[in-house]
Amino acid sequence: MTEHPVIASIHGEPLKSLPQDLYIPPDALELVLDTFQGPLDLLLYLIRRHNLEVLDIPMAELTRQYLHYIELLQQHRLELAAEYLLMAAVLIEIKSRLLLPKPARVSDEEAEDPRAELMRRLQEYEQMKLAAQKLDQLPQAGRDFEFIQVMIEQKAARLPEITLEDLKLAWMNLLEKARIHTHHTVRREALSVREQMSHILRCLRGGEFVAFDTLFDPESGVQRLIVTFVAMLELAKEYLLEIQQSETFGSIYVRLSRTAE
Amino acid sequence: MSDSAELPSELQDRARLKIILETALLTSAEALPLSQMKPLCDEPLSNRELELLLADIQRDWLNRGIELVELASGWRFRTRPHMQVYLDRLSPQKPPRYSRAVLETLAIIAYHQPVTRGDIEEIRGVAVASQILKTLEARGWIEVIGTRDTPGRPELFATTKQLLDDLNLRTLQELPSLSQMTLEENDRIGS
Amino acid sequence: MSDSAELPSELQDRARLKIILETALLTSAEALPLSQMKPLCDEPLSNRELELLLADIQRDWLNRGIELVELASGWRFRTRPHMQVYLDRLSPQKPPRYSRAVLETLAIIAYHQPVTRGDIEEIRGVAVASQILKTLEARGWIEVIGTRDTPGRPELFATTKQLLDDLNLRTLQELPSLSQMTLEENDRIGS
Repeated sequence: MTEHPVIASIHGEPLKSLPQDLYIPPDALELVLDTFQGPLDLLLYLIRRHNLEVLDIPMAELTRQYLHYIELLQQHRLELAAEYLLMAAVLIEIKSRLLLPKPARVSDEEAEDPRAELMRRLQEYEQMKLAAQKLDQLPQAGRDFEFIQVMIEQKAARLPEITLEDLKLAWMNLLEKARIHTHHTVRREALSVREQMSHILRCLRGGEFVAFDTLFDPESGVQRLIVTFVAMLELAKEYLLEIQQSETFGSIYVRLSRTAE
Repeated sequence: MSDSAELPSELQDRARLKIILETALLTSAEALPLSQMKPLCDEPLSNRELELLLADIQRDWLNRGIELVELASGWRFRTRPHMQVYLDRLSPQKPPRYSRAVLETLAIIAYHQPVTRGDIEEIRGVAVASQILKTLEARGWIEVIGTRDTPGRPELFATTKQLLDDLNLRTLQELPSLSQMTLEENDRIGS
Repeated sequence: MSDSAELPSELQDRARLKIILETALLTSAEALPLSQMKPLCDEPLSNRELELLLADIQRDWLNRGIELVELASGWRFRTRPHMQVYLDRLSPQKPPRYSRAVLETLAIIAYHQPVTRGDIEEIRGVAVASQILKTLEARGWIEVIGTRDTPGRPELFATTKQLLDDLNLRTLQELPSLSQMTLEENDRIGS
């Protein structure tokens, strides 16, 4: 490098030292690849730093600066990403094609500028780079504003509901099981007797004697009276009730059998 | 704008502070204790002053769907209970369901009451976990109405009026008829 | 109570409906589209009627710390940006800023969607680390919407509604204009 006191020449102005903003202290070199997002970013930097137009790249200068930068990095044994070296090759190729004499056969159309593809890529990349900055400037949820979410006061954990259909299905399941386990049968019961048995037990829960006739509600009709009576007999049969009558035709009292209390 | 410019500046500050507090409370995922709210005010405020502002915000929300409440851990907004029915329409979560074991146990108690745990086990052919009976008791659907006079004096279970209410029935007779079900079951098996 | 009893019942219903809508919008974890709000009303409402109510709620919150906004996926309350300076006092940890690599990848997906990882690498001129795509996917801003019918069947990435919501945009058309950006940049360089 020492034999080249003039590092670069921008628009004819010789540059004697690396631009301040291009110089990166050796101990910060590891940051270099983070600073630039890749060779396109580095090229854009070099072009824009010197107020050059992407559409009219002075290839010689650009290539020289780019290669110099790569060299600088390599001096510090930084492993350069393949993309940077590939770009160096592309630049040299474009530069050499520009140096070659134009082919003699001149078609009507202008021969394509070897820089065109590079310029297109640089433009496209620059557009996305700007777009990224703009996106970052938009107000962003969590950073520049918050969404509102007031707590919903939950009732105590929601309890399962059941329907008659659920009960019916459960029972059908049992029936089916009963069919498989034939060693016992599911008896069909007169439901009202069962209900009345529970009802009587509930009435007697105090453990005291209760007058027999108070357990019957004359208003409820003959059928209900019979059912209540059958229920009481069932309970007596299961030794759940104690029925007492101190004298013939005297009042009958009923209570839970003492052992059942 | 011109309106607020005419307010005495003290009132303006108070109104501004209320807006800031309200916004912070609406945004915060957790209840805010007074101590955490203080940095929101540019000038130091006493607890008393802060509480007056919060009471003021509470009043502003009096007839709305959410309310500002003070909890042990601080102040926060929450929905009023009567809003639940509408909010449920937004997120129709499937209600939890009882297991088959629970439903079968309930069916046996409903149709065979009063029954002991042993009765239930005999019909189901498997042991009945205590948890199942506890679940149904806690729900208020079954209760112990006595014990059977047999060795061990097992408890007798019966269904409650609450079960009938919850199933919208007046009496147990309105339960699906067993004979009808048996017919259906026979049809189903037969086909 | 006595006041509201004197209101025409139509006005009452409207006020009630506004409260229900406001509560739903304040409590929802996501933006609510009109279609989801309709079940909140006991009587069927047209989009137009619903939008009038929402505009009404918007007006109610005009000079407050939060506002009702229409986003890509529906309506939602959010804090006004000038409140952020206070809210930051409550929770000093700011979300990390995204790296340039992440932002450029996001921009390419947003403006060129649907794109493959290869497309992104082509434009950026460097390999795209998996971590970058994972970061954007985890934030819910991009998603795979299919594969391209070329060898290797690479995945096609596109941006999500959540990205628009989080940037307070209703459609992709509301993204900053590319041509406008280039003009601005050229002006900047030229000056």
